[in-house]
Amino acid sequence: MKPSFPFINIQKEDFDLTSEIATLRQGYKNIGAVVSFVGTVRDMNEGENVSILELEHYPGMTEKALEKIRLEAHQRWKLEASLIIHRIGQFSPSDQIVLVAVASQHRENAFYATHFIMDYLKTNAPFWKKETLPGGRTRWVDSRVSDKEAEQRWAT
Amino acid sequence: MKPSFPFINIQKEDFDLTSEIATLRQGYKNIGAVVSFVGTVRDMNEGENVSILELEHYPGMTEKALEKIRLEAHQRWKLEASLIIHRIGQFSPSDQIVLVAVASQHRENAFYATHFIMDYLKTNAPFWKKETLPGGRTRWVDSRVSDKEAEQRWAT
Amino acid sequence: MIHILYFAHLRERLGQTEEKLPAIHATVSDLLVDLATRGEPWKEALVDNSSLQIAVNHDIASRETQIKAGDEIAFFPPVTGG
Amino acid sequence: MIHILYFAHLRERLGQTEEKLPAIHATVSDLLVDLATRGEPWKEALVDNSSLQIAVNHDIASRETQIKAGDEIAFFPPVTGG
Repeated sequence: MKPSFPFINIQKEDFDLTSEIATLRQGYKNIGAVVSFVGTVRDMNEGENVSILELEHYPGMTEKALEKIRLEAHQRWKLEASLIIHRIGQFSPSDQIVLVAVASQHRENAFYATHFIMDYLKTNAPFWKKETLPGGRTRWVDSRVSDKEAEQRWAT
Repeated sequence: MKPSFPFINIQKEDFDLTSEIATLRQGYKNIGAVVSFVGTVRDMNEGENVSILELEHYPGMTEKALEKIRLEAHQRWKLEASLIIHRIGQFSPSDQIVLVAVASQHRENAFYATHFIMDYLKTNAPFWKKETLPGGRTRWVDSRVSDKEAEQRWAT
Repeated sequence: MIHILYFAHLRERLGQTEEKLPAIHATVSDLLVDLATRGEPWKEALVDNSSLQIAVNHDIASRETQIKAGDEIAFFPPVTGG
Repeated sequence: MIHILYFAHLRERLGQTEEKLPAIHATVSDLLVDLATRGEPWKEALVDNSSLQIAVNHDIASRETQIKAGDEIAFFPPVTGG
């Protein structure tokens, strides 16, 4: 089945940075800059050890929300190509969770766009994290004020 | 021979993003963010087609200049690890030229540091580009005012 | 009918993933007030909860958003992905 | 002796990659004036060139930087890597 948003992937599987970037750049000879962000599972959060991180999402809305953010980035900056991959399921520390990659002719646009997409994703895409702590206790991760502030810096 | 600056590599060979990032992250379980920048050869510059790009550098000074920029980034932001790879020699359009990768606990630091390192590298590391244009003409690439301006935005 | 979805700790708190209800509410607010009549924890989670997030048909919505038959209405806490 | 290096289009313009000269100059400026007595293109490339970049022992330097025996002095155009 052809996905409706080819540059958005919600998947259980891990991703390979080199091959994702190669796919992104394919066919473009005028790209001079590729900025990528990879989010990974930290073994600590709020002062407690984290052994398992679970990611839940809202199928259907997630893809739509991410595509909206991606297109907004293309409207704000001159970009050649971009992609967002977000994994769901159960993860261990140092596992990869998310990839945002942006290709442009000049570096500044790719830097700003990648940062923008991540800041918006953090506050606008329907994903939720649940942590397993020592002894098997679980807790849902709280949203951060700092993430909301990071988003608001991009307000036009 | 062990390099004196293990996180700086000047090399003719291509690099693989996935394995470089894996090396960078090795041993750190508290990394939540990895930002990377890859600079690639565009097939056009200043309105002319470019078929070959040659990169010359100043051995000895290059490594020292890059390490200074890298350490400056670690002083300005809380980072876990960083690396700079810059290739030299002859390249074709879409070849990879440079990789800057920065790992940190929180994304903002990695974004700023990667952008900072690239902006400083552009104006402070002794590399020079020479382009081959249609018909075999060659020209040395001019430094850009915009690069100097980009550097100056980081002035403390 | 309307289709209602619950996510993350709301889903766990309410012990409910999704449900279908008759389309008898004009706005999200009307629906929430109706759900709150089920008692706790519904009232606390849906009405006395200033951080409640709402989506109607996959778009972020508010208590004032109008709803109609066939709509998919989701309730969830602030998002924490990335 | 001092060790002098030329890079990029300076290297091509001057037809010279490197050379060793006696350490008889107090500053980079003295050295440049001396090199300019070779005539064109030396004068134009080294003295009448406001964008000339200078490094002494791998550190960015200026015309006022003092030099001594054993120093490595490099002349080059503004850098364009990355």
